Amino acid sequence: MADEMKLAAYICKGCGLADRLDIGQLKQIAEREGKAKIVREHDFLCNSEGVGMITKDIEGEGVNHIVIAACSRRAKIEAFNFDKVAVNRTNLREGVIWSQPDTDEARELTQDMADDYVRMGCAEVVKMQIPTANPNAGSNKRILVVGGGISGMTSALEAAKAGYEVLLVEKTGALGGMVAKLHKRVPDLEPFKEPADTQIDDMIKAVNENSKIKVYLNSRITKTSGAPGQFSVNISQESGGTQTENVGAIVQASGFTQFDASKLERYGFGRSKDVVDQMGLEELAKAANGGVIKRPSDGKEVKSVVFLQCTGQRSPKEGELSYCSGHCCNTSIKQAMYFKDANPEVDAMVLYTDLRTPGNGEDFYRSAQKKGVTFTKGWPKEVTADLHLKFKDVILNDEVEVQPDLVVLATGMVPNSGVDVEASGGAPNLGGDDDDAATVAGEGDAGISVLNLTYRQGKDLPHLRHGFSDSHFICFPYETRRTGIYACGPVRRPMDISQAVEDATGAAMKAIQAVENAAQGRAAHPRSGDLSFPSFRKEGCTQCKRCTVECPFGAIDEDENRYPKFNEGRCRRCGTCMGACPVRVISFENYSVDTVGSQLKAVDMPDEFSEKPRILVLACENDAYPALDMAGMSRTKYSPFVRVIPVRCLGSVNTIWVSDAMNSGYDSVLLMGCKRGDDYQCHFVRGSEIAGVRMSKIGDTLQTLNLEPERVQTYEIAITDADRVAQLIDDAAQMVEKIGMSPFKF
Amino acid sequence: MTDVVATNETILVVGGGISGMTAAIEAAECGKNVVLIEKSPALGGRVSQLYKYFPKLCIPTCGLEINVRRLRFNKRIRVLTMAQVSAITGDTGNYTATIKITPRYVNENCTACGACADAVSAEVDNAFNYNMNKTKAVFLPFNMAYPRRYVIDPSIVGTPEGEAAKAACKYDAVDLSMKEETLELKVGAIIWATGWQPYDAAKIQPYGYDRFANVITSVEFERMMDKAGPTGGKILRPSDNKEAKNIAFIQCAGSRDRNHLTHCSRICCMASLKQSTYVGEQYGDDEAAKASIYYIDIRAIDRFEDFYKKVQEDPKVSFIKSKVANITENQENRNPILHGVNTEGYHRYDNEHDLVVLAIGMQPSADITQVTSGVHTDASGFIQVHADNGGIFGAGCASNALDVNRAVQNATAAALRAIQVVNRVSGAEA
Amino acid sequence: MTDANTLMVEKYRNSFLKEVEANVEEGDWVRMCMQCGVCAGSCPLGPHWAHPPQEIFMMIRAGKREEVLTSDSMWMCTSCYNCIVRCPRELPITHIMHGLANYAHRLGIAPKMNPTRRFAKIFWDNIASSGRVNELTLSIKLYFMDGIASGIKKGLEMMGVGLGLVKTGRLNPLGLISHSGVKDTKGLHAMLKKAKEIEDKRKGLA
Amino acid sequence: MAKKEYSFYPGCSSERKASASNYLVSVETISKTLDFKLNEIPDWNCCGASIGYAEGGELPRHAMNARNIALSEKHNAGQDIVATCAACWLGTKETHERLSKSSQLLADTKEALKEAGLDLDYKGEVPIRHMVEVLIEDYGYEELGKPVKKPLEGIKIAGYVGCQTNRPFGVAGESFENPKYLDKLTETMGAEPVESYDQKVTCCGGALAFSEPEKSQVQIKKIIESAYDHGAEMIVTPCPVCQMNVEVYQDQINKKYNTKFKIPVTYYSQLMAVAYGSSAKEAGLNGNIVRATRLEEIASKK
Repeated sequence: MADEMKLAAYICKGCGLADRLDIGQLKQIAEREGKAKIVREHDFLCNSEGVGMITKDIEGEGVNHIVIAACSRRAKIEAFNFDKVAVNRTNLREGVIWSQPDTDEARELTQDMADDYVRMGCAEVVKMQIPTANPNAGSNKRILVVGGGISGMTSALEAAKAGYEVLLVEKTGALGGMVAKLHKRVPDLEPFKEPADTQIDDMIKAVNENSKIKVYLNSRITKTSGAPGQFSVNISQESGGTQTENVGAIVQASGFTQFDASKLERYGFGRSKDVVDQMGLEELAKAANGGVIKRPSDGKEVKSVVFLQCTGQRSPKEGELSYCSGHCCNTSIKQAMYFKDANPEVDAMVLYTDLRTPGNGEDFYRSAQKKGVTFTKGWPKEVTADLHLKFKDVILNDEVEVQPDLVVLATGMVPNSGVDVEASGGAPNLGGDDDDAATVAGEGDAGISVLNLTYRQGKDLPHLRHGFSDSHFICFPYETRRTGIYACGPVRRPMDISQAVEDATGAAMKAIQAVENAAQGRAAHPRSGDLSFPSFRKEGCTQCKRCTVECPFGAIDEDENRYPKFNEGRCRRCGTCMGACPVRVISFENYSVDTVGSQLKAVDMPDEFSEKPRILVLACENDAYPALDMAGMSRTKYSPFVRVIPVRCLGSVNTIWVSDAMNSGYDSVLLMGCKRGDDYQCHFVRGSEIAGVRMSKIGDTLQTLNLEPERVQTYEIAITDADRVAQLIDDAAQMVEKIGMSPFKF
Repeated sequence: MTDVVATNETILVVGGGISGMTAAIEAAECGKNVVLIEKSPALGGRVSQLYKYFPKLCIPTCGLEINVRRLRFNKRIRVLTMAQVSAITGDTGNYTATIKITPRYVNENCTACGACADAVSAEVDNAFNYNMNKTKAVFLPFNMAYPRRYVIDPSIVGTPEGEAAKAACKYDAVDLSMKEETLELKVGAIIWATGWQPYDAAKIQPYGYDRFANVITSVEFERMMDKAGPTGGKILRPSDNKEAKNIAFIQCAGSRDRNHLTHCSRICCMASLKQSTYVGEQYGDDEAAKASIYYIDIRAIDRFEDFYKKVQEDPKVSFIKSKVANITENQENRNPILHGVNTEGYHRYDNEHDLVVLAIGMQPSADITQVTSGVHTDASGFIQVHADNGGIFGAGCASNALDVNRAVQNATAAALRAIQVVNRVSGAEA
Repeated sequence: MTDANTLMVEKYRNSFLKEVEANVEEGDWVRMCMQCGVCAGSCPLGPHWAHPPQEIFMMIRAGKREEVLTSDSMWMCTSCYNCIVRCPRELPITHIMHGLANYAHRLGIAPKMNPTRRFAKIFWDNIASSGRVNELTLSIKLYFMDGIASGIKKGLEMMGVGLGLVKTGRLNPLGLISHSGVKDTKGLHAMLKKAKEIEDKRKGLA
Repeated sequence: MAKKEYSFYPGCSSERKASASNYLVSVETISKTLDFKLNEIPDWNCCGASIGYAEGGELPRHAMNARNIALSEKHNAGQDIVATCAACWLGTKETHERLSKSSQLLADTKEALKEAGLDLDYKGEVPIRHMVEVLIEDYGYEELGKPVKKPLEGIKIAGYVGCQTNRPFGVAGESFENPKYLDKLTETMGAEPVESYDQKVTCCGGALAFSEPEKSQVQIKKIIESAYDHGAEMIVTPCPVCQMNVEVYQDQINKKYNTKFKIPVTYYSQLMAVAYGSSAKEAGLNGNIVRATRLEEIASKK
């Protein structure tokens, strides 16, 4: 920032603050210790007049760093939302008067708290700079869509419809993907009774005729580098040529491969020509084209057909799929209709364990029954070479044997999700169990990289479960771990056509958003709009690689000299790199080792005999800090000895903060972050986890200071844990009382 | 008078649940201007009333917190609460929406200090808890409510209680003279994200929701688990407030039924599987704690199957393939007795439980055909994706029976469809 | 096996479902069952059913002709209609049960000694002859269907009931001689004869 | 307003000296009070009852009911067909429904009816109604309350609705599991309905009371027991079969389970007749095997 810093502090007297606190004293502290040039109080700071007062100083007095000592940073956001100004929200309401008893005895300690928070606020804000967006922002707004199936074509068309240029890359010689191989599709419109035309040809036509869409056939992505707004991709054609194209964001719609039915010999596949999988049946149906379907072995008209559901899926067997592919029940129902519609006399039976036809699929199910398709709940045992099907009828509790003309196996979807970067080194695997992913590797396209990212952390999107490139977040289905790259369709999750179309549209939306944000150098979700970005002092760097390895988003590569290379566009501003750096050379303009470090040092540390211990809480701004707010709102009381500092993510917590805290006399430090493990809730993926690992090592540091290890604790906090956070703070206070004050108070 | 800036390049999002918030935020983060209206006093919708999400068993408030932050920092979104659309006229790229705003009696001066609530004693049914308990007539809808602003129930306006609330506010935030307002907004595209409502359980007569105290719905059960809920986070029987340990879950309560909802509501199987884990969460390895799931088909689609498997391994949980025929009540202890037949080999049962949870079906909560014509809905009233719908797009559970993840996905798609419309408009005007 | 039965076995070889759909009242609804079991649980005499309705539907699909038609399950139906109003697929289960019973009876393979089957026959003959129920002859026939001895025994058991009804003027002791049915018995008989003809024709039983 | 007239289908059990003759007596009595006219369908025949299916089969059964409909069309043109017996009502209504659904069945039925010299000009327009529907829909509880001279004060009555007036058609606005119309009627007559009575729609066994007495009597026992448990001193019903089954087997049940059942089972119309100030005889109370003494007392009061 060119113009020199001017700090102003504004202290609110509303919501009972003036009744509970000595406002004069707070002003003095802001002025004398906080070195604020301007200090003002106001009865009702968040009303138009109060805000007007602040704006006036910003405009008139050139104030550019301000401390607002009032309510929590989570309250009155709209009122205190100033541009181009560094703001600290000193939380005197939820964090002080609402969490402390309103009694004369409590007055002194409550005031101590407020005093410290004002000191901390001033200390932080002077270390903050006003973020100036990413200087290396890329402004390419073209969308790359990988995969020319119905998902990919949908993304392409929808993006084009919104006015964006699109590059569509398909590995085969034709668009259409799996859907093009279907005779008909499951209906997606009222009355949901009859198989519908796929209309895939119209779609292909629309893509080919769209001037905004450039199509590459017989092509693969052989190299992807860069960041949102400035990706560079190499597209290599079978013919040999390779083009380099620039795009702003990527939609990966690489689809799925049918599970290899030859692994299902027990169901007769391979033993008999007349055992086919669902795609095989589509071929027969296409050939029959509305007429009676003939069986492969001898071309005889099929008079009886049995559909076996969940073959090789929902299976505990090694090498088979443990999940459900979701679409297969409706697909078999549709295929049974092929037979009934051509000849009502054909016997068509669906053998199922749970019939899964959600939503309006129920109408489709009923329609099939009306057509005379029969449904039997049971488990297939075996299909012999001469098509004897043995199964258990679980309703009649009966072992049954039938001999249909044709057997159709509902096998599952295997995602074409490329290489499993977590299994193949790169980042530590946090996707939880990946049982099938390994086993299905080698299936179709799995194992062959789709994107060939040049990222330090591997060539493809990390997998979540079973090899699918899904988001881990229920509320954020497109929360990707590779900024600007969004998976959709069956590569993301098993799904049917209707869902794939919705998904592809959503992914196109996110891709568009990514290029728009990138162009303005802004962060994407969850810190969307954040203009800050990480920078580092090369001189100090020891090339330890912790930052490049630990970044949850693969934002940091290594340059030719093995120094970290930050790709700001990919960065999500969690600060995990900052927390990782042992030499503390990484920082953000408005969030750094200093902004936090100076806060914790600003606290007035009473001496060892004062009976006033100090407990530092580093709280995740997303869950733990709101939980503390909730405690305040419900007037849950907790120890007045606590001092809370919100952090972007526990991943950003640098161990130096903890050792500094201990050195400067804190009696205890509590780290409060999100749930970790398989069902982790950390929106920066593994910040909380990493913090856990780092803190497990802090023990040694404490040893050398010869302090008890229990003085430092790491907790997983849910946002609703209001009572619990208060309890944990009180427990820490008691613990200190038990083991005594820290000797490091000078 | 509420003044709202809107042009035919503005997107109107109707409904402030997870789907509406998502659509609004995603569009705004693409640089579009959005007006988001919600009929209740706070955003969040159904998910804010959920205890946990399946399959992660994580807490909905967490995602809401992020969304609310995204929304509050974004100056392109204008939020109107207690607002409902009464009519939509016009055509793609050029709609006029008539919006009714019911008075909140508390203005933006409110600091949520709570002095007004402390000043009154009158109570009203707590809608947020499905009326399972009462709340002050001056209230914050729930802890995490956004806008974080109190509401005054009309019932005390013009009474001494109302005046007391007004007197208690130091910031002139209480305004008892507020009147209903009607706005006309010009917008380019409309995203209809009005969400779902639970099917009226009383209509499922054989289960006696209207006759037996200890038969409740799945949405009510969610509220019980919430520490801030009507039972303080305990599973208590409405009849005697005793802990319920032996709990039955009845699937397809209203769904897949020609007498009620013909569609499958998709979420109920997973919801019951999730809720069956609450039993263990609450009672640890207490022998008496049991969950019995009565089902027709368990629809744990895609990787939800993992969750189903996990629950199947739980010794506390048992599965009975049966649509329960009817429920009677044990006259002594008010225990519901479930009668039926397990059809996997014909086993007749008359099972007594402490509490019955109906996995209640999902139906659209607002009928768009009431405010405009020409929008295609299916037989269940869900908005279909259809070219004739012009610039009006369904999102989330207004468009189908969806779980949260799919609803959000669908809302993100709806946002793009709306953006396409306003981009055409701006393109045309540029 | 009776002729009618053999005839049908021939005609519908290997598809009992089709046979039921063609010949049994409301039989074409059988295919719509989704095996939820609500009917099975709703039947007041459920515990006495060897096979509840939903299971019978499954058996029909599985081609268990003999077991179904010779079963006395359907004969337990009291026509309370609980199953019908609760069925999520709106199957007219009561009528299907009636239809199956009637069909089995018609083919002569229904359980010979099933009391409801026998009472139903007595009842129909009773109303078909005069057009209206003669409660006295009805009960007498019922009690004596297993012969004089057991008839007298049952008669004695029922004496109280009978006397009660007579005393209160709700049973006509002279019903044997003075029962008044419809006037146009001739027309009625002709109508019923015709109706049966048509029905048999439709079901290929003629 | 013109006097209400209905095409009346009394049914076999209502005949003189038949099991529900007293039902008819009471209905005729209240028809005078409420001033409506019942025009009996000339030469009506049995509906086939629910048990008729087994021997009778489908078409003959429908033919029987269609004959009544045809006769009603011929002689009581334009009048709603009203039955007092649940089975008669259900049988006729069922036929009525099927005929309107299936043109095939309609044709066959017409053909059969010709043999009886009847020509069915069936339009499916004439509604088939039960007497309670007439009372509730054409009069309404308020109207029905007006003529009450002797409120049945203090009598606790369990409303046993049973099956066939309730399912599958039922009375409009009532639930299958918990119909309230008998309770409302009882209340209208000044008596005290036992609303918590939980066996009000339990099946009494119907015709199987004859063929499967043991099984049916288990049902009947449940129905009576619960009435006692909930403090009822009388059971009221809209159905002759229910009335008969619940009333006449009490002694046999007492013997078998050594219970001490002796609870009167009356028709709603009997309550009304008494409340309207008619004599015990006019209310058909002499027809009750288990005497409804409380009603008789009220009836005998001046």
